[in-house]
Amino acid sequence: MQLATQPKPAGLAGNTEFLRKVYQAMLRARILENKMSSLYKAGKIVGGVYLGRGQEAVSAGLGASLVKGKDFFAPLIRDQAGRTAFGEPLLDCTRTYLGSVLGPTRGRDGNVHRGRPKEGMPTMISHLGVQLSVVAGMLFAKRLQGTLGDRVGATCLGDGATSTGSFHEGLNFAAVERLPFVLVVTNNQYAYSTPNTSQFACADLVEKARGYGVGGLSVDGTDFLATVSVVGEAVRRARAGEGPQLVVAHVLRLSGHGEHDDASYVPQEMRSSHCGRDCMDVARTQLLELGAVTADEIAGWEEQYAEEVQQAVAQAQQEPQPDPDTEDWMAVSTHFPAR
Amino acid sequence: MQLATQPKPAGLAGNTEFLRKVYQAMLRARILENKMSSLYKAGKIVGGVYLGRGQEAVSAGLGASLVKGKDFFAPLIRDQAGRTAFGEPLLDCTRTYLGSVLGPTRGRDGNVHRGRPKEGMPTMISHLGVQLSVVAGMLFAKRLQGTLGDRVGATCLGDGATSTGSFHEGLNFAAVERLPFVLVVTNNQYAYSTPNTSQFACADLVEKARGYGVGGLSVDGTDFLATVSVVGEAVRRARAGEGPQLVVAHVLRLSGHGEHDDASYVPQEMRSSHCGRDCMDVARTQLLELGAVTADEIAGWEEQYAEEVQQAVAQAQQEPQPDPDTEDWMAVSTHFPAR
Amino acid sequence: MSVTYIDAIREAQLKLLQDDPRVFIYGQDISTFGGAFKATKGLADLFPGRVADSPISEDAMVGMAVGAAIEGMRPIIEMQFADFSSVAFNQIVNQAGTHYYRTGVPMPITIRMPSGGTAGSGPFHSQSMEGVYAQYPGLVVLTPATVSDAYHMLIDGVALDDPVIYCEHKYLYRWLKAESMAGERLPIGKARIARPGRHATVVAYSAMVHESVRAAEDLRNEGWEVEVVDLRSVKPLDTETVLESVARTGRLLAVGESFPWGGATAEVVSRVVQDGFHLLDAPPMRINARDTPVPYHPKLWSAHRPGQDLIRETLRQLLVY
Amino acid sequence: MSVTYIDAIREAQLKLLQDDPRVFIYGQDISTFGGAFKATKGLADLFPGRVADSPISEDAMVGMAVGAAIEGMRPIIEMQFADFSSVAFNQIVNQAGTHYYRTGVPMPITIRMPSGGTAGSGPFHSQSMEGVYAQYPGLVVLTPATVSDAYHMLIDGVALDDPVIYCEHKYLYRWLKAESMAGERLPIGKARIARPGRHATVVAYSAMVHESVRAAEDLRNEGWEVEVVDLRSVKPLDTETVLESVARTGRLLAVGESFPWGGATAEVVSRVVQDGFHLLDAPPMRINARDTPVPYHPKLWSAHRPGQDLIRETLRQLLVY
Ligand SMILES: Cc1ncc(C[n+]2csc(CCOP(=O)(O)OP(=O)(O)O)c2C)c(N)n1
Ligand SMILES: Cc1ncc(C[n+]2csc(CCOP(=O)(O)OP(=O)(O)O)c2C)c(N)n1
Ligand SMILES: [Mg+2]
Ligand SMILES: [Mg+2]
Repeated sequence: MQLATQPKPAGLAGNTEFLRKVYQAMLRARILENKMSSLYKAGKIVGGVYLGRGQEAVSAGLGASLVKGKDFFAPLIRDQAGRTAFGEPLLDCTRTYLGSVLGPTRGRDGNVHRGRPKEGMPTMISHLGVQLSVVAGMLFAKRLQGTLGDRVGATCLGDGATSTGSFHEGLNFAAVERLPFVLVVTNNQYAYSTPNTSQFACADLVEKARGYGVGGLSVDGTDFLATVSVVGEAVRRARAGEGPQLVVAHVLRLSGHGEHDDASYVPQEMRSSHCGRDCMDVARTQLLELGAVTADEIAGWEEQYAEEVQQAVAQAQQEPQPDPDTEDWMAVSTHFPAR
Repeated sequence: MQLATQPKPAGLAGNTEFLRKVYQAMLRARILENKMSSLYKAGKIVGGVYLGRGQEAVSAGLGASLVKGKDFFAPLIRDQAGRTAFGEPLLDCTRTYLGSVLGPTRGRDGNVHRGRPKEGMPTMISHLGVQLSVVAGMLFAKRLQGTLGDRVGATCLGDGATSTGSFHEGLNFAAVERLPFVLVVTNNQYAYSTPNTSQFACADLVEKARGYGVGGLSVDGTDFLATVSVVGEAVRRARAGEGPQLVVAHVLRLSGHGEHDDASYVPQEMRSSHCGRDCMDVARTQLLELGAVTADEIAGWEEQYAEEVQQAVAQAQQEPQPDPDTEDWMAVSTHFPAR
Repeated sequence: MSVTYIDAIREAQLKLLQDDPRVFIYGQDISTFGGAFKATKGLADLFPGRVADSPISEDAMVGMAVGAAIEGMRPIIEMQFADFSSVAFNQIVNQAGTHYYRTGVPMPITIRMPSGGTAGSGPFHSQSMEGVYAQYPGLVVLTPATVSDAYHMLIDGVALDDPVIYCEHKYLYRWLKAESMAGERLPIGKARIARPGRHATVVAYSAMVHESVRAAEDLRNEGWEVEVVDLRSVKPLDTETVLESVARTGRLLAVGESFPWGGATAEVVSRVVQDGFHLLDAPPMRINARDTPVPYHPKLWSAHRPGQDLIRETLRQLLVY
Repeated sequence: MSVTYIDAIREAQLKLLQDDPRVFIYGQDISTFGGAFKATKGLADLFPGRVADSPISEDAMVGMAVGAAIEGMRPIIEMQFADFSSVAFNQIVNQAGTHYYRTGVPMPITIRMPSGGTAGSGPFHSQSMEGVYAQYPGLVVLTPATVSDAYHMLIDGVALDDPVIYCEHKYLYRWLKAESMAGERLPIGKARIARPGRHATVVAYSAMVHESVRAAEDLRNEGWEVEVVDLRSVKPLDTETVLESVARTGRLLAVGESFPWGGATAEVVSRVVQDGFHLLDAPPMRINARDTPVPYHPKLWSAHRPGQDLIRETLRQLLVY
């Protein structure tokens, strides 16, 4: 087992296609989330808006390393980029935020509480940490069915969520069963307003890996190439039968906890420190340096994605909202004669 | 932070008084528990009987390192020896097992579910792992009151209980607050019938220490001198302000899960392996070799303790059982006009 | 040959494993050991890999079942005692219970809960949690009282596409015997007349059905014919059958083993008075356990738990009101 | 100057910290940040060390409070949302709730639960869990409806030697204002007549008191005088005041915001019919939320939650029965 390994990004640099795909997902997500933020401020969204700003590299790196239709992916609060990379349509997001009845939750739940369980993407509940065992259970099922193959199941959470009992029970279960499970912890320095110092006492959360008997990798989440490479490596190891992998990516949350929060508790020094770098900027620079994209291409993408987002918003806004009178108000699928 | 350190028992060998005290508690506990087992088989006890056979060294080593009236100690299922060493009267045990209304639980709870919360010994509930945060909370309170001093709070649990979310949340809390907290995990190879392999995936549970940012010590729990020394060292470190300490002692449970269980699932090879040694035998040999006791002394103690146990049993048996008609049936201490 | 209640549970699981490859069982000490109560004895040998031991992680056990169900399995989770499900409470009510509503994807998991009091089990190995789970939308809560129901309702419960809380009563495990498991097989959601009568209706479920039937027998000599309705499931709750019985008798006593605030007895009484107020000739009554944790000592326990004597004496009051 | 419901909660905590060195507050984001709802705003500065941030560990938060209470403190635990207390369920009901009974040592902890629905909060930030906790012995469950009660009952709750589940309603936080916090100060366990009347009794608590009072106002023009009883605490439950009201009106409607199976409305109705059957001129009625998780979309949410209109229309039926 290796702690804090950073596989050389050299291998990836050759894989221009892949890097472009990751960056595109990041960009799409950023543009989409910026739009959600504006809509929130304009009072167009009921409930909160939660952004993944600053976490796009690790999230999209994971989503792009997974194969939709085969792998499982349970995104959490700040995984718009991962969702997009995995293949979630933009409309799933805009419909859910805007309350369209045609969205995956049909207005029954909102914002990031959406998924497509039957397409390998379970829907999160708010209680942090509980999706680890769910993803592990999906893998366990496939193994029982004899169809596990080289499938991987991955999920994400934050530094704060590592303090939950569910995190512990879920990761231990995956480890005992030696499932092809990847857990990406994005340490964005804060859980809502609570800093790392009030949350855990080890030097780097990746030090937990050994105590679970799982692989551990730690990476600077603002470094696009390193991050994409490390997350990819974790997925590769899990796929290769090396058991569960814990990846810890270090970043700073570049937004409030939600758009209602100005995050004034984050000190200025931290914002201007290394971890306060925006992975989008780093990615752009790195990709340009590598010659994997041109500035014109990026500008083109930005335009295209803004247009796509605009359309997804417009469509969701035109769609019907849920109607209490036609709702079936059924919490179970069985029709019992009695209730 | 050190992993798996075994401080040399040399220092202790000089401390004959202390070693004798620990051994006496072990012996008293073994004799008491043997009696409880006989009473169970004779149908004299309602409910189960749970023994600490094979775990006396680590349990008594802990209990004897703590100071009653100052330190906190939350024993678990297999801590008769620790309770005795800490100063729990034999009668608390016999009264609880035999249902005397004069026992600390007044017949409301049984067997190992007893304590003296106001004397630094909280009472366990059955749900595993939940007492870590309770003990940490007691320490937290003393720190708030400014009377923490060099007090220590300690608790025990088994290999199986390390899989609970409560274990994780409790240990993390103690670590974040850097409390003088000692957690002794006795890995007796089984949780009821479940072997280590189905419980966790790390090589030694002490490997968890680093991930919590706490001290870690691992010891062969059948080796009396080493065990007493390591447990004492953990208590010393916590007392000295070095933060929480995790001790893992390796033994074999030398009884069934409870006396209803013949533990036939434990393979013969394991019973006859090193970890299957009885710490009582090892302690006796080591103490005789050290010249800290004589065989005659031990024989004398055995006689004396058997007599004490007999008396504690006889007394509890003569005492009144709870009477439903005089019970107040109050689950809250407040007398509300309404209910 | 006689079959016990726990035999029926084992047999049901055997049949489920045999008939449906989607079924597997997961819980503490259930594989080679066969479970704390031997409900899975021998099954791990017969179905390798499909009866598996879990770590002591109730939260993860239920989370894993949810994941497995999403992928097409029908997991049965054995809690070692119902009381320990408190640790999985969040996964049960918020993850499993809301899944169908949130996503439209059914959640066919069954959680077996060894429930209820036995002498000397104490506060944490005796609880009856049916009322806690029934409060939450999205859960089906079964409370079988007979050997036949223990068998059929487990099979039918696992066949449901919804999360099932299967409350099996530990007191009945070995005490309750029947000639065979082939009793009347009613659908889930239908109550049963456990004993016909015409002077009063007792509504009970699980172990309390037997205490109620015995109390009713006691009163027979005195000329009273008390009807006992076995609810079989507290959610769904078959108000119709209860109302029909009350229409015949004019008197209602609801009996549950759980704590006295809320719970199944309150729900039964409230439904009956709302829809059948005019049917009642006397105020409806309730019996529950006392409002303290379940005591360990058998003398306290028998006074804490409703039993034949208390039910009989309460019925006496109700009958002459 | 007007005070809101959340102001009252903050002021009560300020006073508690000032007056009693045994009091401290522990929860997520409550120190410098002042809490998700600002209930502890500024308190950490005033009382260094006594308003502390916890990791995201609800189970440990409650366990730590239990330990601190054993050592003589009076902890207040802030759950960020009542819904997340499901993770601490075991520590609350089995550790804190049973402590006094098992050991004779009182357990003075207070758990603040931001409860109830608001538009767009969805299934996991809207729950009303009073009925879940009230089922368990050993817990006191407070449900203040007014600014004055929010203030006094928090102070009185912390003074109790027993575990208190203090359900504060998020909808009332900023919407409910009063001239001052100095309303009538009733003891815990005593219900209050929120609005006097003589044609029917509505029993409600928390936010539902206000919906009920508004519904009653609607009916005034039609000549109906509906009495509204504010329970204030669902455990203990002041059956006496409810019965006295029903004795005056002859009609009962119980209203709760929680799910429809069991809960406070069932307990109220069952108690009234058991002890006051002869007082009733009509079948008692209940209103609860619907039997699904609390929906996110405001349109669904308003139809899920009981409100003024539904209460008024139900009262119309009740009044003319
Ligand atoms: C069990 C539980 N407790 C509390 C909350 C409330 N809550 C929502 S997000 C959050 C902070 C999460 O922090 P972290 O895990 O670091 O993720 P981040 O928001 O930084 O991405 C909290 C406390 C919750 N969702 N679940
Ligand atoms: C949360 C919880 N789940 C299940 C149980 C049932 N149970 C009691 S003891 C035990 C095994 C404990 O094993 P371990 O922690 O290794 O301690 P040991 O008995 O070996 O000393 C189990 C599963 C419990 N008490 N608590
Ligand atoms: Mg964070
Ligand atoms: Mg063990």
